[in-house]
Amino acid sequence: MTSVGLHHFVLLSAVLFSLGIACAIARRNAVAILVGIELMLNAAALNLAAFSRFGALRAEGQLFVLFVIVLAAAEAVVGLALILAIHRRLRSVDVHRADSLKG
Amino acid sequence: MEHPTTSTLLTWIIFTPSIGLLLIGLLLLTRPLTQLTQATLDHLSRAIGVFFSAVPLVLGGLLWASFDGRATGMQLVHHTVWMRAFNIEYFVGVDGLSVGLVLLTVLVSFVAALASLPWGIARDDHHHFSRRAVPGYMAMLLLLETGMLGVFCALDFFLFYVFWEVMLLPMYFLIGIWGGPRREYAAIKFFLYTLVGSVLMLLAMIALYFASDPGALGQAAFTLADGSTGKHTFNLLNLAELGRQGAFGAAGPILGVAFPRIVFVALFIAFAIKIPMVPFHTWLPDAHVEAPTPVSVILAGILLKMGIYGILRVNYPILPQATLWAREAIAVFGAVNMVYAAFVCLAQKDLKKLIAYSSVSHMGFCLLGMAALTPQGINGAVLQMINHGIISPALFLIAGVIYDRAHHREIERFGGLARRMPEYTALVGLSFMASLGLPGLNGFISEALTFLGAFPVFTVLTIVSAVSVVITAAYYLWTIQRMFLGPLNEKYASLSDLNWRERLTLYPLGALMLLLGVLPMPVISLMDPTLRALIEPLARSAGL
Amino acid sequence: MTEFRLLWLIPLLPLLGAFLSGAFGYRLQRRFGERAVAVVSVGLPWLAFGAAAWALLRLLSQGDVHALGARLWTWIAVGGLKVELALHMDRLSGMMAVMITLVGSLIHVYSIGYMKKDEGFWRFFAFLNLFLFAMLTLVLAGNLLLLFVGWEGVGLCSYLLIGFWYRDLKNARAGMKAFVVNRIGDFGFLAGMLVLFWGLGGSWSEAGYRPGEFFSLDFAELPRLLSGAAQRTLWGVPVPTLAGVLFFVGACGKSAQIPLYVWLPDAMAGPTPVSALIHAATMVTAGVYLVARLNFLYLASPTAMTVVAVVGAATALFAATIGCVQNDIKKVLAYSTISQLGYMFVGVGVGAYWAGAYHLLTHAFFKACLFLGAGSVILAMHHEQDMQKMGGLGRVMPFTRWTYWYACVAITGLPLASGFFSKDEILWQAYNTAGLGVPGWFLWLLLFLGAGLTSFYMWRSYFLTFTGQTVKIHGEEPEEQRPVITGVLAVLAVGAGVLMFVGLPEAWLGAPPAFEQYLEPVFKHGGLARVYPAGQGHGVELLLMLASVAVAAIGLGLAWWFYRGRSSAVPERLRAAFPRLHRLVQDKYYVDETYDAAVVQPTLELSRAASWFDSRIIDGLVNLSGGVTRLLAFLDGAIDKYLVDGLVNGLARLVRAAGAAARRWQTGRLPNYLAGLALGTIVLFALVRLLQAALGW
Amino acid sequence: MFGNLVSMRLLAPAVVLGAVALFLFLASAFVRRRETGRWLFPGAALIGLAAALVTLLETVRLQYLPDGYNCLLGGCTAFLGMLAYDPLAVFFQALVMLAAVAAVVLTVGSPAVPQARRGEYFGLILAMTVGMCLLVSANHLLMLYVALEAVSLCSYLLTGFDAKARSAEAGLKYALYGGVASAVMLFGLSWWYGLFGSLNLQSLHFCMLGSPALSPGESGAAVVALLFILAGFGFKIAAVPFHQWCPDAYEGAPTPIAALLSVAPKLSGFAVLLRFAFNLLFDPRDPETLAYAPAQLEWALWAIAALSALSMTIGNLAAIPQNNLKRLLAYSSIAHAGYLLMGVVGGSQGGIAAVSLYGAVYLVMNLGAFAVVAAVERATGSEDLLAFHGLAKRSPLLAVCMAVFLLALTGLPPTAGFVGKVYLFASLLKGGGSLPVILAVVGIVNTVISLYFYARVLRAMFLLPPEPGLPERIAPDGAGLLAAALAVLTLALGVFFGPLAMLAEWSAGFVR
Repeated sequence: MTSVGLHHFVLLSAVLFSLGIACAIARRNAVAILVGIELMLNAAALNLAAFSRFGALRAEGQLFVLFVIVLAAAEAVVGLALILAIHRRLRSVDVHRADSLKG
Repeated sequence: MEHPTTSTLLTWIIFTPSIGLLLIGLLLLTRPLTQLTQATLDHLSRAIGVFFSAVPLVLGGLLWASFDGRATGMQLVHHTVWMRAFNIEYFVGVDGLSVGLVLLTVLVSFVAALASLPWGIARDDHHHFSRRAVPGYMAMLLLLETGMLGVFCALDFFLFYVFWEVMLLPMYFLIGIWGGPRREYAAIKFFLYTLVGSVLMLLAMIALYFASDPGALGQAAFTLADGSTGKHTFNLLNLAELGRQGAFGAAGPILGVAFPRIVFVALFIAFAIKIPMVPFHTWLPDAHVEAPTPVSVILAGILLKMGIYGILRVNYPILPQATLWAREAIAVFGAVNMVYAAFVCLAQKDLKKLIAYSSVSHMGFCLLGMAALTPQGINGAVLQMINHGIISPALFLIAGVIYDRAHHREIERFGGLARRMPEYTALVGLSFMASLGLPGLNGFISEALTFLGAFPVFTVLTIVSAVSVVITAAYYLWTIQRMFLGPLNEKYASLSDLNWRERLTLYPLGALMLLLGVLPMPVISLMDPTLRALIEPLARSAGL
Repeated sequence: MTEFRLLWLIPLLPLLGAFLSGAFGYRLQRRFGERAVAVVSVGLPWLAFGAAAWALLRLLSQGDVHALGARLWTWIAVGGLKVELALHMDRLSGMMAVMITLVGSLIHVYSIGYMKKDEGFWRFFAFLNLFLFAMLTLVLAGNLLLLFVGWEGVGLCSYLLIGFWYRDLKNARAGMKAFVVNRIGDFGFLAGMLVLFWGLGGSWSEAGYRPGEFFSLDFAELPRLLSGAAQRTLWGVPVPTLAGVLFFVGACGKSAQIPLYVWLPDAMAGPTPVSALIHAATMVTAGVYLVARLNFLYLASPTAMTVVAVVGAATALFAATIGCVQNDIKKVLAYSTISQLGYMFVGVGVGAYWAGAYHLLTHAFFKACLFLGAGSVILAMHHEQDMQKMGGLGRVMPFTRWTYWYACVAITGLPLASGFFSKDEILWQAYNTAGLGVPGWFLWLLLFLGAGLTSFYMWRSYFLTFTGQTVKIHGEEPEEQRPVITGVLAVLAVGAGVLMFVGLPEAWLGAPPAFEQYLEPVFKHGGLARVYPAGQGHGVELLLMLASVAVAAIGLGLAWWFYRGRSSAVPERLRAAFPRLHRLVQDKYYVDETYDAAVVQPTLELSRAASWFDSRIIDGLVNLSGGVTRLLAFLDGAIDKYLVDGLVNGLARLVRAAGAAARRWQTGRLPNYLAGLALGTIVLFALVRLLQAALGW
Repeated sequence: MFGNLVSMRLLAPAVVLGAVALFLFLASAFVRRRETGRWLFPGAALIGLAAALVTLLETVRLQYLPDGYNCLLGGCTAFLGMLAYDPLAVFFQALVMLAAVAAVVLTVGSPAVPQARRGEYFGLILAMTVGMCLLVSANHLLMLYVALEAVSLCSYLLTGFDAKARSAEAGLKYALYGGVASAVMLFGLSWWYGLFGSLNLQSLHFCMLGSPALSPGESGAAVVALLFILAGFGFKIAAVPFHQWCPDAYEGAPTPIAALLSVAPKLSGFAVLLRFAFNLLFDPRDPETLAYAPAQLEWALWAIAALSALSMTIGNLAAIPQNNLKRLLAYSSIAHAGYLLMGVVGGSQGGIAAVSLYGAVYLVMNLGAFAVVAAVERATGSEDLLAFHGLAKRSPLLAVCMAVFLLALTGLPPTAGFVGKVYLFASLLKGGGSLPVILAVVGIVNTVISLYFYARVLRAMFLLPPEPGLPERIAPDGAGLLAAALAVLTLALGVFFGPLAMLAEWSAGFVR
């Protein structure tokens, strides 16, 4: 059995990040985009934690993860509030319909 | 280094028009309090406009009296530190090259202010430029005058550039608001062309600044106005001194081209647009055709001179090696200007456009003359600026006279006007003759000097460009024939001859054409020593 | 040279007249009638004549002085060039000045009668006075540049006066043609001056920059300078030759020689006194004067002399042929003038300057007399100029007839009038010439044939006009003119006669003619005043004289036979026999048409092409090294319309399209934006990788 | 490096702002009377900002801190290296506070924000200001990220604050775009941390140089990481290709907020970018000689130059067809991000000074332009170009002010914009080399292109007749007065730019 090493974490975080950005770009549902963002943030958090653990570095990385978690929550709150506001007006969370500003 | 005479006279001349501008602004701002009627406001603005362009004229007389024509250096300088940051100085002064142009500027500006009065314009013609938004118009005219005078007096490159750009906006508005039917197009075209030139100049200016290393010369030459020394300098005289010593040749190449050459080209294009040199000239006909008469007067009389002036003030002394490298090209451009524009003139149908192209043709003389680097050539070139600065305003005033009456300027549609407007015809004849270089009138002196000076250096080119002399006669005479001779076009049988405003503006210019034709030495002797000092080192290294 | 400030009076008095009648003439004429204008503008030329005569006497009284000078101020002084505003009167220019003021004043007097009741009376006199000023400046100028002032000044006045009756567009066109053709000549003059300036050193020479040396273009200075520069060449041509030929181009323009003569016949559109003064007696001889003035230059270049002589001879014959078939009396005189000018050029061209000058002087009188006589006829005929419609005027206009007759005697070279002597001197000198590029006998032959033709067409004009049945105008017979006109005719005719005494040939007297002696100081330094050995060849000279009298007599005889009393049918038959030839000559060899097709139209086409190029290509291209045009175009629909047909250039489209594209990317849809973000990053990454690979970081 | 207790004194401005923000949030919950709110909220906000400014100056006066550090000259770090207090920070903090003041003033007369919710609104502005203050001081990647998020979250909310539908749409787009951008940046940061092992900005340079040679894979990862971080900065300063949120957000946001967004976050983004770039790219020991530090990082300069050129070009081109003034100014601000990036590429202290100076100038002129838009919008209810037709006749004052701002934005003398441009170009050309010259030429071309659309506005105001149906005259209001004051300032700074130039050069002292 191979031990779980740094590159496993890094690989996982890369996958997570890719999934996140793909989700953000491909989905038209605003909530889904928000989810994509969360995925990307968590990928980064995973990276930080892994580097901190495996790189024989100081605990800065793990500290950072805590901040990321909090900020992700704040981001979600603000995002959802704005999604609600748009939903009230458009009766939809499809971002393609929110295209009155363009050009 | 001889000590130049110091004086605040130039500062007064430059900024007197701005005082008028501020007064007009004050009138407008306090209008809620003073409750002036529109008519009163208009009258006051006109009075301010005329007065504050007359004062520089008087001061110009003083300038002439206090200028010493035998000296070659700067005179009447006013020199203080402006901004320590980049060693930018407020440094104005005149030498033989600029003094004539300063005098020309105050004269032509005054004439333009007079020509902006609504005397003699039909009372019901509310759309005439002289009745539209008068305070703004006069304010712009005064601002323009400050800018022009500043350019001719500035001896700090940065200051020069600031004044150069200050002219841009009033001109844009003067054409764009008070101009003819296609004024917006003409105004923006003027704006863009000039801007292209000036941004190039900006780059070149900064490049020169950083390439200047005062340490290379003793400290003495490089002390600022307050006695301190700077690291780099914008001071045109110091830059020229550096240029004389070949300091810029040492700077590294830019994009693979030698530093002096690329800077020279950038500056040259910037100035060439203003001259205007073929092929950068196409803004001029449009600007002239749309601009109101007094603005055309200023445009042709003064603004066009700035290109040549800039080359002589900046390119020649600061980048002598590049000047020698480029002089053949300049001469060719000059010849092309003269001949090509003359041909284009022959095909014009609009009087103002014809005059505009003739300006292009006549500015070619300056290019040819100054490229020759001979005393006659350079004197001819600068004298041509002055002479053209007297003749072309008269020509545009003439175009304005007929436009005010007939509301169009199509040469073909007139005919036989000499019968109805003899005085006008006589003045047109005089101005045309002066412009085509009839000996005895002022245009001839500068043309002859240019040719005499250029021929020893560019024999074939000079002969080729002399062809324009024939073409010029042809298009002017053809114009006279079509407009004034032949049977009277009955449609214009009721046109009146000149009124007092037109006489007041045209006669002094006409008198100068005659006077400078037989007595050009007072002007030549003002500038000759300076110009020769300018070209002698160049000529020496060119092996002439 | 003696300073004589009052020389300035000579040109300035007419200038004062021009100013007074120009500025106040209109009001004077309104207020006090033509008389007031006439007093001023006729009086002042007479005063000028007085001044000129006084100055000339003064010059002659100072035996050893060759010239009087009058300096006003330094005109132009730049570098090595220093030109004074200075007049200069030697015997040649003194003779010219006196002749010009005298003939000019006479013609002024004549004009009082001729221009009567013309509303432009004052204007006419103003121009005429101005002309005198310019002409006097030309002949009295102390240097080339000042001469050029007069040179162009007379051209301007000629333009103004040809188009004097400007309401007829034909006259205006003739004026313009004269000016522009003259301008082509002036181009030659200018180029000549440049070559001279360059060639004579000035301050610039092949050796390098030489400051402090002054070059004045002064006639007194030029010979000395030329001697040092005679060997220099430009474009492979020696300087004297090049300058000489170029100056001669100028002379061709002013003096109506091939190929620039075309303006002179058209110039007859001006009032007849103008034709007499400007286009016969004075202005057109300026070219001859110029060559005589620059004699030192031409003597240094046989090639240039050859050009002058050959062109002169060719013109003399060529113009004479056209003169034979013209019907307009003034046109006949015009071609005659061109032809006679050719004679003068041969005179100065072969180095016999005094002969050329002598013919110039006599021609001034008899040709003025002819023109004024023609003017008198024209007045009588109510401005009818076609000789076919005249006839029998001799009976009703005796004064005019006999003065015209005597002038004809003079011009056709019959003895007992000055023309005989002056023309024969030229023929003789031409025959004798050697060292030019053409043999002397050839020049002589051309002139000889020309003399025959001259006699024929002049007498033809005389017979057609004055003999035969008297015509009636509106049922009335024409009348003789007032004394103010006939008196002038008489004086000129007397002048044409008296002048023969100064030119009696050496073959008769055994001594050089008085006129040659008079001009000797002017031309002696050239060292080539005479081209034949003194005292030899008088026999040949007498023989040739006889031959030319004979050919003149033949011409007279033919004219008498063909045209006297209009009774002969020979001209008709000849015309029928050679229709093509007749057409060709009558239509003046189609030279005007050829010029129009070969020069004028191409120039106009070129100008139109240049204009098109300017507004479409350059404007289109430069405007946009960018999409200025295009971008402006969309700022304003009207502009769009104007510019769409301008040169469409790729860059313009590009900028506009780029603007639109940049806008199109902004879809308003969030996922697109996010894709843009990702794509942008990827592109940046690719760019960086590329750079790293390329630059090897 | 100060410990936490000493550092509190340096944090005073942020504390003041935070306290006032808190007060406003609470007050908006309790103050029910409209009249009270009308003066209380803006009053409190202004007082808070004023107090913050005063305390900021007070911190500057703390020249000799206990262990001999000098804020004014060299700068110092606080909270164990988390925050930097140096001239750059002070300069940009002052700028963002001034911008906030302007936003508050503009809001007072604006119809955009519902009166009832103004307490929160002003509170959010102050909170955002706190974030920006921290951002410009951030000296650690963690601090940088947190401050960035704080600014962003506040601006999302403010953008969506208006009751109009497009405001909410703008807020949503901004929030989601910003979320993705910050996540990308964070991912980059995490990799950076992994590769070099430090999050402290000041050690960035030494990390790079000191670390053993990177394997090809690792250097690729370093490139990606840096680019991801750059993307985050690019989003904040609205540089192409990370700009697309910008026009939509500005157009949808209430005009005062658009004004604030166009200036404050952008400038604070630049401040932190400068700090980042100079710590990374330039050898701090030799700032004058422009040691483009490690050769293996030169590509980063090219990347920044590419961003600069793209921003200028795309921004200007896209601005040409715009008819909505806010949108036009948004594109203009994108182009200006490009101009400012020229200063970053120019490098050296001169470059920093140029960015600082241009930043200050940009603040003045851009706020001025938005103030005019706000004034016109209040009078006509529209920010379309049509509303500006014939403005010279309806309100000469506003028209003249706008003309001054537009000329300044174009960069013509005698306005401050010209001085700024000179500094930027000068910083580029100073060192020579082909990259700066090429970039300068691009900048020149763009200056000309930019004239098209600025001149369009000039033309509308001065050359065209007023549109029928618009008010005959526009009386000057608060926004108009602000515009006039800023116009005077723009001209004054164009002629007497000495003091400002000194300040800017002082701010560049942080690298020493």
